[in-house]
Amino acid sequence: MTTFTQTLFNGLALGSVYALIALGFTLAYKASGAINFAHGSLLLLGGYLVAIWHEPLGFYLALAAAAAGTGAAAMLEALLLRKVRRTGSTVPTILTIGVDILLLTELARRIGGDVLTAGDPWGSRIREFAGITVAEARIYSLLVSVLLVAVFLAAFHRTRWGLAMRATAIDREAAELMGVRSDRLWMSAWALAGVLAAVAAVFLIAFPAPGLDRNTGHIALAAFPAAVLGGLGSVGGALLGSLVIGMAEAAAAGYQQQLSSFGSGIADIAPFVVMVLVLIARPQGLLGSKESNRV
Amino acid sequence: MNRMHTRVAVALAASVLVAVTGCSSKSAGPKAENVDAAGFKSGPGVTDKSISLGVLTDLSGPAAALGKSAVQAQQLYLDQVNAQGGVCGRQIKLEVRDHAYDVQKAVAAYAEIQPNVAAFAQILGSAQTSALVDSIERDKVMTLIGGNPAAMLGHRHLQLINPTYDIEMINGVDFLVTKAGLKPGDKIGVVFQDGDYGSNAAEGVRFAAKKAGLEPVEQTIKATDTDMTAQVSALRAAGVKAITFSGTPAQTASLVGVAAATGLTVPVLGSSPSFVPQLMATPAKAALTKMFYLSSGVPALGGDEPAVRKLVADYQQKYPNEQLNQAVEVGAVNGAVMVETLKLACAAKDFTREGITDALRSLTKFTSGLGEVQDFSDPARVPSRKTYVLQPAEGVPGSLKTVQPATEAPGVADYLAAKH
Amino acid sequence: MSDTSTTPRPRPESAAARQRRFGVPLLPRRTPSARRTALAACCVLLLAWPFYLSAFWLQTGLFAMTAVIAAIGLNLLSGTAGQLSLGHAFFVAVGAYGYTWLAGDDGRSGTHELTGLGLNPMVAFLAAIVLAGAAGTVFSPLSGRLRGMYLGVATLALVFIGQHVMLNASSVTGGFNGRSVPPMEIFGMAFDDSTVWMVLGVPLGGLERLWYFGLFLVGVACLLARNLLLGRPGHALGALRDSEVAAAVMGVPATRMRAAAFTVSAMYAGTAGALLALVYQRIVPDTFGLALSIDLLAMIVIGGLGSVAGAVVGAVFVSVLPQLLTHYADQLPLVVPPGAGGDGLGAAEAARYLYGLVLVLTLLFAPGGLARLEVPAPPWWRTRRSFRNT
Amino acid sequence: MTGTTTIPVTQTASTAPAIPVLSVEQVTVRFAGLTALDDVSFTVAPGSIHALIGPNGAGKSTSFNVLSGVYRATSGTVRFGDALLTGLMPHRIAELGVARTFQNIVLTAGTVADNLMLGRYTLTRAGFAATALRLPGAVREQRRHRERAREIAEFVGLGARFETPVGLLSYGERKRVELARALCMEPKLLLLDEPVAGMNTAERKAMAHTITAIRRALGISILIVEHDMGMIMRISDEVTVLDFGRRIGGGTPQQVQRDPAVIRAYLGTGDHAAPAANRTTDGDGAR
Amino acid sequence: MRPPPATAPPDELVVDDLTVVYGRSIQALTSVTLRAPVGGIVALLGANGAGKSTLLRAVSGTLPLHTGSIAGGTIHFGERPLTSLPPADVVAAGVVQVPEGRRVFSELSVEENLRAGLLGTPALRRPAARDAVDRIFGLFPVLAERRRQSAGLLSGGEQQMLALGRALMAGPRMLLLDEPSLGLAPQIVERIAQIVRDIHAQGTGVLLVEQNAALALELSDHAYVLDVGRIRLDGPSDELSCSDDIRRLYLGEQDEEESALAPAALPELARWSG
Repeated sequence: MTTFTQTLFNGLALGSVYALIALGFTLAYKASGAINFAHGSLLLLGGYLVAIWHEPLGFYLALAAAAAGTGAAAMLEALLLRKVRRTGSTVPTILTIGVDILLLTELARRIGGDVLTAGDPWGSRIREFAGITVAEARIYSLLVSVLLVAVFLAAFHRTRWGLAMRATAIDREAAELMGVRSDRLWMSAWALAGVLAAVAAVFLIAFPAPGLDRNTGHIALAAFPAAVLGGLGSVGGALLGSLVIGMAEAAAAGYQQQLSSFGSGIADIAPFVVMVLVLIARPQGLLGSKESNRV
Repeated sequence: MNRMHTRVAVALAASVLVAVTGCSSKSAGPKAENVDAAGFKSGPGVTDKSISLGVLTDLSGPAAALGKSAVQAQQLYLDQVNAQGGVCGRQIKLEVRDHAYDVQKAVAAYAEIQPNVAAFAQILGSAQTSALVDSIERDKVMTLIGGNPAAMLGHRHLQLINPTYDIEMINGVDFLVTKAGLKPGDKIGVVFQDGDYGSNAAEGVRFAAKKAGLEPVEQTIKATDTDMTAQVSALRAAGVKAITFSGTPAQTASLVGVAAATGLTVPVLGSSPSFVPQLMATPAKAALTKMFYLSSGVPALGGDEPAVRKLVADYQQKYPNEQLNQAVEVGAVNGAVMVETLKLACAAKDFTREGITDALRSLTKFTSGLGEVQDFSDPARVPSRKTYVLQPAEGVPGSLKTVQPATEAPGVADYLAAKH
Repeated sequence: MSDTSTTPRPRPESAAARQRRFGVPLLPRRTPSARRTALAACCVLLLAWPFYLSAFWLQTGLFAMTAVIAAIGLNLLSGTAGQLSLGHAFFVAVGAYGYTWLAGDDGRSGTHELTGLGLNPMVAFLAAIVLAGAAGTVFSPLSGRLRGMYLGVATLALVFIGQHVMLNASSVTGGFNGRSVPPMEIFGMAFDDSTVWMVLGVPLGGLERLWYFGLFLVGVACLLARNLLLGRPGHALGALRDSEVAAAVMGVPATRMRAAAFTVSAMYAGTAGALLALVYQRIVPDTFGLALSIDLLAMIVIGGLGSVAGAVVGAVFVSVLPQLLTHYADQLPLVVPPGAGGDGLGAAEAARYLYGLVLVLTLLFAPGGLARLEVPAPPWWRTRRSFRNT
Repeated sequence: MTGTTTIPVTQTASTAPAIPVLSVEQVTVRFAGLTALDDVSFTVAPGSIHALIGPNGAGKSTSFNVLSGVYRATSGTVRFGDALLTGLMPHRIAELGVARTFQNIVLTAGTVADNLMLGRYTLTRAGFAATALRLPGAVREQRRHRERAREIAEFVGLGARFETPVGLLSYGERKRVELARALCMEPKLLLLDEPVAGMNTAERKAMAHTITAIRRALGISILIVEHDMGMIMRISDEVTVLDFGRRIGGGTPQQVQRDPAVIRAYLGTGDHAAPAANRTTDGDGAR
Repeated sequence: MRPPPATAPPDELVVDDLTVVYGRSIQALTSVTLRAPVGGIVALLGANGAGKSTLLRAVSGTLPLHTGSIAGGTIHFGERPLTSLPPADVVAAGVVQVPEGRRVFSELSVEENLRAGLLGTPALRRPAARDAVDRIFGLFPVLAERRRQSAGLLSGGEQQMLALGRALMAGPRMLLLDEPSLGLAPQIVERIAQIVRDIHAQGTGVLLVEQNAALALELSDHAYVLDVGRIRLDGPSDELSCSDDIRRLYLGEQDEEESALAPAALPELARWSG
């Protein structure tokens, strides 16, 4: 039972951080029609900026600055993608791979073999409840993620910006005819994706994780299956998918003894196995809308 | 008409082909071994003035920090030897290639420099070495490797230095039994990474635990895991009295940090690759200095051994901006093994590939002052069985101090006997 | 006029018609003889290569050949059928391990017991290709039903699941430490260095012979791909890419065609994998990671989607560029020779930067060859929404 | 009706393989909140040219999409001879000999020949292996069908453009490629969606000629959606009028032209119906 | 340096010598000149594919979305050049288009759709925005009843009203209507026609693109007829509706000499014999 509770919490905490990543990923996809393979690098950039700025600026200021920096970097990337928008979605997608290589090479070179810390205020404090042990940072990550997602959803559904986003996503041309500057709007979506990545990065490098190293960005790979199994381009799908992936990964880790017949390291591929199973049953993803024609 | 053109083209191509191959540079055949006037036999990479050694390492990939330290330390050692006239009157040169921990790059780099080197002074990376094992044996080029998995034993031209990971752990568990006062029936946590390094270490722990009557509680982790909370809770629930750990340094920080924070303050013994000084800059520092021990084939850089102190001083002088880590010692030892081997080959007047391997295999009591005596005569046997136990410490070079000198646990002999 | 419909008419391909066809210059084209000369020169160069170059360059060339074969296959999928795959590293692995397992013998690698079928290497090579195709077919519930980008992300799963299998199925793969690859053997002659052929006074070892084997494979791969593109499947796949609806009403079964394209593409990857195994002589799971998949995709995009030549150019470029850079690193400005210490830019890093930069710049400034993967959505699609409401 | 080309040439049809009757029975298509087709029935007699007319958005294109399997009917059936088309996938319907063109040109990148060879898809058999290996059967098949594709290209006036990339063609020519591609399927039923939309007068004439020539030569059924009343009235044997998703009239062109319900719905309503009605009646009758 | 002629009406949409191409080669409009004063309703007629929607796209700035671009000519609204401006700037200039096929945001509610009509104007305070919405509801009471319903569930006529209302939210000076009668029942068409008259009466200029010539000519003061990308005819609507020319152009020309079109050059086609 403890294992179950622990697994449940771990899955929630993990899923909530994935949600921040997958949400940014989905926004960028909606905006540019491209899968952003550089999302992991943006995440790494966010974490790196917090790590190098927290000493002079203090944690919160550093986080704000890093979020701004990552948002700006994401916007730069979106600017590049805009140039090739007309070619469809594949060329922009490959372009993000190029951006990822450049960004990752530079960051890896700067980080080297170091393990950097974010200087977050939670330290290595631990809470115990319901028989399980939980790092305080994890609780905050869950709270902050839920809060951010809630704020995002509220903005998405209640503000002019959100209305413009939703309208543009439904029918870009009609929205432009209403005077929406869809390019600027989508740049803001990318910026937001960058900001969310920076926040996610902080939680990914906070205790109990050891800190930021050059591989931290790899975690964004889990956001791909999350976004896809939820239904690529669906905000709700990204959130649901993140939760599913977080749970699947936590369960695979928590019950590794029971799963040992599948070979060791099953947790590594749990997200992908879940994704494949979901897609076989529902090719459009959990919340994705089915194409209207049946060809 | 078209057909005619094609025929002419083919005929032309054929004649050009014959013409160009006639003057092929390869016509002389592969660089043969040759014997000079003094009766000195030499092979690839050896001239009257110099001996070229290959290094395939990671200078820009995930293991760059270690790769860089090792290469620099090796270079430092060879510089000193060269300054004293080199070996056999020949300067020793390193031909370094960066494979960035990529197998294909490693294979390509090997093909590039293999024909021009007498031996490989270092190849870093298990996957990279695994991919090259057959080529190394085929090319009969003596090679020292960076990692210590037991799977790499048994190849005539391939040599690892210091005890393998399983031996490290048998010695380490012995230390834990004393340190934590483990009694038969106690539980010991075994956290290890999937892959040859971790499973090799786990094998050692299992043996040692059985011998000491301990019950192992195993937890597998993957290379990309960074959060050890799940593992720690499982171990805490099982009530372990000590933990062995074989993973990456970042995972060490998480494991020890979480264990300390959750009150699981038991000694944690890590395999040699599980610590880097950079961890001392993380919040896990306090827990590390309190709970963590490292099993290592080389003494701590913060130790008092004269050879260690000299190495530290020289290294810091040459690379003042570089952080010291244990790979510095490994690099220096590799350099020393290489030089000793070449000296023996010199004495035998045989700098051919086989001659160099023979020289290595005749090196039965090698010591550099950085670690224990090594015996390289049998490729299938670990060169040494003694390991040090180190502990993270602040303010010393490499952030490690030695807490137990080189020791061989009683179980090691049995273990090796059982294996062979 | 209606009576004429039953009387035989003169053959349409009259001299006049041909005149009309060739008389209209459509695109600037090199003259056939210039093309032939260039091709012949290329052949001479490729055939003479082993007589001159060291093992390193031969190996580099062979890596490029494997890349060419895999890229041609991926291009059939992405360039022609408009489907994206990030899972091709998996099929390369199936080909590589398939060959090794089929041709290999039982034995040991490190601590692992190995199994093998000990087939004739030539048979094993062909069987490995079939095996990769079968692996592609197994994925058809997804490859047939998912489109473009969606499929791209779904195929990521193949790479990771594949890695998992490679590490765990150690009796076949040798696990982490990998497995030695039995040399190719044709008509009883092994492609290893146990025998050396002397041709024109030049010794031809295993690698040299493998070079010619690779050239042969590349030639066959190009030819088959070209035939496919010019034939019935090529037309169907192109239609599927440009408009699924149009393709369907022309009688093209979309799901089956997409799955078939995926399978063929997987067979190409499998061929590349089996050749790659022969080049490596020992394969480890690390070789077949996501990076390989991404490189393959980059190759076909840089080279230009949809054409066999594009795949060849892109593959050679992406696989040879890093080697060249590393090899001549010391001559490059700003690049510090390896092991020199300090914080200078290493050759491997320089190669990464350049690779990324080339990728970005190619796409930004020369998407011309790339546009064929996705022509702008046809009007029918764009107006579907309004269409539906009418 | 001054033209002579409107007379059906039935004698050619008699030698043809049996052309089945297309019967659309009570077809209804609903999208979310919208009924695109409401209980529509009509029959296309074998070898006839049947026009489907109605104002924009009346449901003509939806009918085509149901007939070709792109949309699924909510209820009702479509039969083509013995075959039930409703419920079949588009490629199955194509295999039964139903070909269509698109209102907005939908061509594949490549040459005219490439597009026409796509039209031969259902008639050819060569699979991946046979094509890749250039097995004799596949080569022969391709050569034979390419010949036929060229014949068809010449028939629609694209003989000189056979090897031209479609991207270089004019709008009118690309419309013709669409038609030729559909003809390449050797259909029994040809669905033409606004074949002359956007064409100039000369091109319209040529297209009208081609359509009648197709029927004359092949004896197949042609269902045509078009706004060009003049052309419709001239070439078609029967007309079905849709409005707001419903069938509001039908019959011979002459009958339809006189049907007040049709005039009202198609050409306007209430007080502005009058000029439109006048125009149509004299537009077709008197001219 | 000549000052603009003082006599020029300040608010008039002027399209001058406009040429539009799609992609690299397809010319959709050739030297089109057209004037639509704010004080009137101008109709643009033409068959499918004649280039009517292209003209509206050119004015609204949405050509790039369709890989089109202006190859020559200018578009002004009063003094203000609109040539190749992005859609948002055109909206800001007071020219708003109601696209063909309504294009309401089907997943959004009716009220949200209306609010979307304000996205091109500077943000309003909440009460002001509510007032704007209420004004439209006053105009279209049927929409007020369904303010929470999602737009996709409305009938065609209601969707058209919503599209009109959405466009009116911004208070445009010139409304571009693309086929407002498309697919609507006669009574609804009549209702829409009345609304267009009302809109015009309240001082908004209308450029009406219609296939339904009868409706368009009746509604408008002046009409232009597009044929294959060129203006073929223009004139006061009442004159045009009596002209023979428009019948010919709009309904497709009759072939006086039928034989002339039978291009004997084209070969006959034999049946395929399998």
